[in-house]
Amino acid sequence: MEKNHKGFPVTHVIGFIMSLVLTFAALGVAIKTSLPFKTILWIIGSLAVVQAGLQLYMFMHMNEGEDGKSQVINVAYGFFIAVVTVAGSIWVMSFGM
Amino acid sequence: MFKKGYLIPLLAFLPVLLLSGCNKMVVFDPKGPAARDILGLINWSLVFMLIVVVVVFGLFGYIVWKYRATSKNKDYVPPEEHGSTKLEIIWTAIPILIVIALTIPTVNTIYKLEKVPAGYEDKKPITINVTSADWKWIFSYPEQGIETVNYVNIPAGTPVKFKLTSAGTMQSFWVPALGGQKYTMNKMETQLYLTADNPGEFLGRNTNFNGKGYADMEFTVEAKSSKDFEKWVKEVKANAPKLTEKKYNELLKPTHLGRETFTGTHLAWVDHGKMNSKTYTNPELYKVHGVQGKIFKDEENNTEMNDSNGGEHNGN
Amino acid sequence: MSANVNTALPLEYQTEQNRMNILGFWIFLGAEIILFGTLFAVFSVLNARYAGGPTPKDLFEIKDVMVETILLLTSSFTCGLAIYEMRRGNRNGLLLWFIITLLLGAGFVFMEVTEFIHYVHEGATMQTSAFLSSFFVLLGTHGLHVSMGIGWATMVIIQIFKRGLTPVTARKTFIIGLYWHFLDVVWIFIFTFVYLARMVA
Amino acid sequence: MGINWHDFFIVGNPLILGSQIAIVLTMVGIVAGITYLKKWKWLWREWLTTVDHKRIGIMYILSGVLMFFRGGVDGLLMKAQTSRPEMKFLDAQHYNEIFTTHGVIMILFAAMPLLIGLMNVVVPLQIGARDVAFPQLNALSFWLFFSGAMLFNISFVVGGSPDAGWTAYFPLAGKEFTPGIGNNYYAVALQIAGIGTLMTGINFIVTVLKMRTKGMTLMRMPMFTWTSFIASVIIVASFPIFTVALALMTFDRIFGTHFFTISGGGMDMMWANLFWLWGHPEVYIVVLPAFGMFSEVISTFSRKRLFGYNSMVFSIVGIAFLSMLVWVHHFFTMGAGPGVNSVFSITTMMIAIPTGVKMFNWLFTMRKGRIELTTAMLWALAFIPCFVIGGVTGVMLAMGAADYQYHNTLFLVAHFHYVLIPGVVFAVFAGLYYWWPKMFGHMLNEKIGKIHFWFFTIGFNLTFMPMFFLGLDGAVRRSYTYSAESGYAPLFLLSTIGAVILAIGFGALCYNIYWSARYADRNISNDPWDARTLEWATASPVQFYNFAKLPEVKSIDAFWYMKKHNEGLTLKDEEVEEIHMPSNSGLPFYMGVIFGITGFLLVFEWKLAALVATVGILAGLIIRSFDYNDGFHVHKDEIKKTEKAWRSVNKGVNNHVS
Ligand code: HEA
Ligand code: HEA
Ligand code: CUA
Ligand SMILES: [Cu+2]
Repeated sequence: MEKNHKGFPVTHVIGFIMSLVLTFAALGVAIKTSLPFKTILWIIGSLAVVQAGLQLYMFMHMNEGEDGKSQVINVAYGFFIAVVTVAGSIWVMSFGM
Repeated sequence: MFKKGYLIPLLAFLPVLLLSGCNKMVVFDPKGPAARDILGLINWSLVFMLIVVVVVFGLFGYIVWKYRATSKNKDYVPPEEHGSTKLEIIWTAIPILIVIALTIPTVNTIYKLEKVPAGYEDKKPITINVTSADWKWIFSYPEQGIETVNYVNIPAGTPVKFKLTSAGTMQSFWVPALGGQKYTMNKMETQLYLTADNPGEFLGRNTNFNGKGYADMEFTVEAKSSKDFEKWVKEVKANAPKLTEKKYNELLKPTHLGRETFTGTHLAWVDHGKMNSKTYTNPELYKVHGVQGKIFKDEENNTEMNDSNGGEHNGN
Repeated sequence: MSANVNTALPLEYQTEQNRMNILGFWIFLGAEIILFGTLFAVFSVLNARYAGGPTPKDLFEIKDVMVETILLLTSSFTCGLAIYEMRRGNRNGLLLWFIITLLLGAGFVFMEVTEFIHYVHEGATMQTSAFLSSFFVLLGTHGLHVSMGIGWATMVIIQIFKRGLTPVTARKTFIIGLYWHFLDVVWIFIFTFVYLARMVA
Repeated sequence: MGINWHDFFIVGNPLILGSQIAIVLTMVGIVAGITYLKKWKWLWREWLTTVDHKRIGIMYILSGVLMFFRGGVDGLLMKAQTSRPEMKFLDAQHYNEIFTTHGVIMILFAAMPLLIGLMNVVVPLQIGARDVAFPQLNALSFWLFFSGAMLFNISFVVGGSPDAGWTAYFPLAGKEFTPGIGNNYYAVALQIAGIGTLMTGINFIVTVLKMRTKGMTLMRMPMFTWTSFIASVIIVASFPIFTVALALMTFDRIFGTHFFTISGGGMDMMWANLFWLWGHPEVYIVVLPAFGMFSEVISTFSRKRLFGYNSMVFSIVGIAFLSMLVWVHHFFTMGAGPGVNSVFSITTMMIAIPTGVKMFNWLFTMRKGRIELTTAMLWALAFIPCFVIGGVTGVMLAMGAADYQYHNTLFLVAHFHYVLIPGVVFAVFAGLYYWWPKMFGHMLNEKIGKIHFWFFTIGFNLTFMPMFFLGLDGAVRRSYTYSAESGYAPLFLLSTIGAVILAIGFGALCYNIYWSARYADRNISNDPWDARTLEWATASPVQFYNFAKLPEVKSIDAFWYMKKHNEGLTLKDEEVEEIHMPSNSGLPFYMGVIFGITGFLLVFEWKLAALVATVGILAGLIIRSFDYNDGFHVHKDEIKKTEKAWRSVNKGVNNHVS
């Protein structure tokens, strides 16, 4: 967490380009390919997670500061609960039917 | 004063004593294989619960008695213990073992209850469609072509496949003497196998709260011998009035009814268990005291039955 | 609470109160993750219940969605630059990028509102079906967050104009930056699981 | 708007009319009393605008006790109605409203504020801090909670109460089956209070992570702080889910969407799913801080440090983790596949393991101790056997297949009262007796306390024990009556008698508070129990800045260590430094009021008016954004004076522990 950046904001630019690339990759996989729906879902879902991680680390500097560790644990935990909520709801509500 | 300290543990023991002695409670008096399987599981769990309760209460009584402050031990200075890895492992491990011992029969029973009960596999099950409505139970016999309200006759010794659904609110179908309960839900179908070993009459009821008339939402199950059952079906077909759609709409209004019997079933025009079935609601009839909301004032169809469509879904 | 100032750190981390606020905001974001997660759970369960109403294929326009996505992604980038300038102590750079960020955000909100109006004209309202209820509430919640973010950021900009870069204004700016990036993260998932996935399904 | 006043104020029922008159008279009385005593300014300056965690805590506790009373009266009314078969005391509609408000009020507006109140008073003291991390936010949390609680309570007399159970299952809770506005109150009032709770959670997480005094490492924190911290984590993990669920309910009821309705493709089961995704963790939110209090009380009155501190910490973390993974056990009977039911049976039963660890650790804390039977300790002792009964019956419910027979019967009702009352209410009583001197500078009377204890515990067991058997005999919950042929009458009557004894016990507490406030000895030390943790290292009642000099911690049970090594107990004049404290603010109070107004308008579905009122909320937020008030400094002289006062008193105090 250096106080003064000098010169060019390299990480930000890289982050931005990568997020654009990932977005268009997801678009391409979804619209242009004819993979099975499940496969597409897994691929674009993973791309989304990567991009979210990118934002969290490269733009939000999640692990910076004296509480970096707490912040990372907190976000991971929140994400875990969100996944439990989504996956659990889908599983339970599909009723194994 | 301290002697009273035993009162709580004593009181707490009461249930255990009563449980082992009292066999009249309906859950402990099963009349069919499903209820019997569950009771087996319950009894198994009670053994372990008894052990846990005895151990904890015993330790509790002993420790509190032995280490209570008295005028004699005024100068006793308790040691500074941090804990004991050995003891802590013991009281983690034993509960783990108990939980495992409970898990295995639980999972077995859960799977078992989904199927035709053991011992009755060779009997052809009959199907009865159960539709719960506010505040009554409607039973349709698709194979026999008859419909009853608030009572259901079944042949004893024959597995019955109850197909459960609801015309409106969520209810729960429970005949404790025969087995566990399951919810009935609109645009959903759930299933429950129940079998009565012998002829007899059992009480069934709704356990899931659904408004003003909930307390009276009971029905009777009468298990008859196969012969009597056939006879009853014949009689119904000969004597009972035919169920019309108009009459059925009348039934679905939030009311209390006695027993009724019809020929024909409402499945001819609606199966509430289907995802796209018609929605029947009567918001006007549910008004109670206090300020009523406005939402239905804006809509044009605040009259009788609301016809909106169910939407499509992967469920059936 | 104490006025202990550690000047070795960036402005926004200099006081203990600032550090607590930033950590607190992260925890708030943790709660927001779960809040949006729940909305996603609802959408995932209800997303095929059209009740005879329009389906995603009838409604969604991939081109508009891509424009919205790029607007928001870019605003996240410019927000990053704003904080970058702030750490260099460049107030004007900060303000410039900050305002560009908000304009991009406003563009996004504008596009989304037009999109919604368009849907409603096609007869796809919140009351039409479970799918549309969950769609509108999920996207509406996100859009409302962005709008609130714009309003909040405007307050902060006024404070920077009035007070310059102090530990307090820097902390506020930093926190709103976090918020802004977070909304972009949420959008990534909306873009993926609402638009792309439902158009393919 | 064409209000029909007859509907607006629920009239025509003598019970409700009576309460309306009582409420009006009480309010007039309070206003008149304050005016007569010229206390308005004092009330505003010292309480309504306070940001002091101790005062906020006391306000929480006061509201919690009031709400406990309201919920308790609801409970008694239900018991009166079911005392005899086919009793005609309440009709079905009133019974339904009463158990709904009873459940909601007891859990959300009694248990929660009582626990959060004690957390507020104690946690900053235990970690050696001068306040919580965000004092103003803390006040806002309180006022939002209070506003939600009041909004919920007026439903009784204005517009109609919710009547779909505290679980508010759809489709019943939807407009089609409950067209009245009662359930709008549920959706809106819980939303407002819930937002307050969420902020409390965030506040305490940051407080514990950032404001611990020097040397107070995580593994030296008192157990109550640990459990409060973990409960806060669960709050932050689960309340957002509830926020969403309630928002969707509001949308369904007021804006005609189709989330949980039976028409338009909505899914009623989704409500149950979301409700329990929050609802299950919620019961651990209330029970964990309670566990913490028992740990403090048991350790103090056994004169030993807590046995197995590390495993206690791991077990609460384990409980917190598992608590998010078991929600389906509340609807085993919904027809989910056997795979689903099996998995959730197993995760649920696993909670018995960490809870058992705690049980045995408490028992072994007492072993080799010298157990002093103070009232606080009696509550902790009674908790152990009673809670074990609740816990093991919980495990019985957790066995999916067996639950098919227990579900929605009085067996279940007995289970949850057996965990909630020993687990939460006993804990709050223990906490009140224990920390009362810290809050008010005098003790609660131990003799009356024992009367309170015996009546309450005996009454409690008598009330709820019969319900296990009734449930096994097929008696269902939420049924306003039962037939004479059912054979339930004797046990129901026994249960009612128990509830009366219980109520006498609670009456004894109220009398104790009154008696002690008037007559109790004020000449007590800062440490009347010879306790172990830092809150006892400072004055009773605690001065507003908590500690003149922040203590340094060298071991767990920090204060005990200080006493044994005679370190840091005195304060030299040179050590006194100026203290920086936050200023009072009227904004949280204003926000509570404006949220209440907005909520009220929304309840009555006056959407436009509600929208206008939200401008008031935004205005509050904007004012906060521009508020640069940085607090004030307490001068050295003032600190020296305050410190001298209580430190010199200590020399000649009376000993109160019998
Ligand atoms: C403070 C509140 C609280 C607590 C702590 C608990 C604790 C537990 N609860 Fe309870 N529960 C409620 C409050 C609570 N519950 C409420 C309010 C409801 C009903 C809501 C409604 O429908 O309105 C409910 C309902 C409920 C159900 C739903 C039943 C149904 O609707 O049909 C189930 C099912 O699994 C359950 C299980 C458990 C279990 C397994 C525990 C465990 O955590 C208990 C663990 C403790 C012990 C087991 C005792 C100590 C342990 C030992 C001495 C070790 C050895 C023991 C063994 C190995 C067994 N509870
Ligand atoms: C923390 C939570 C909590 C607590 C403490 C309690 C406390 C009590 N509860 Fe419970 N209860 C719930 C949470 C709680 N409850 C929940 C969640 C439900 C489910 C609701 C639902 O189904 O939706 C429930 C449901 C419930 C029912 C089931 C209703 C039904 O299903 O038909 C009953 C019935 O007996 C009951 C009774 C009681 C009693 C007698 C007390 C007693 O312990 C109360 C003790 C307090 C007092 C007795 C107050 C003292 C008052 C005085 C001294 C004044 C006397 C004045 C006059 C008589 C005017 N409660
Ligand atoms: Cu880094 Cu915005
Ligand atoms: Cu639970």
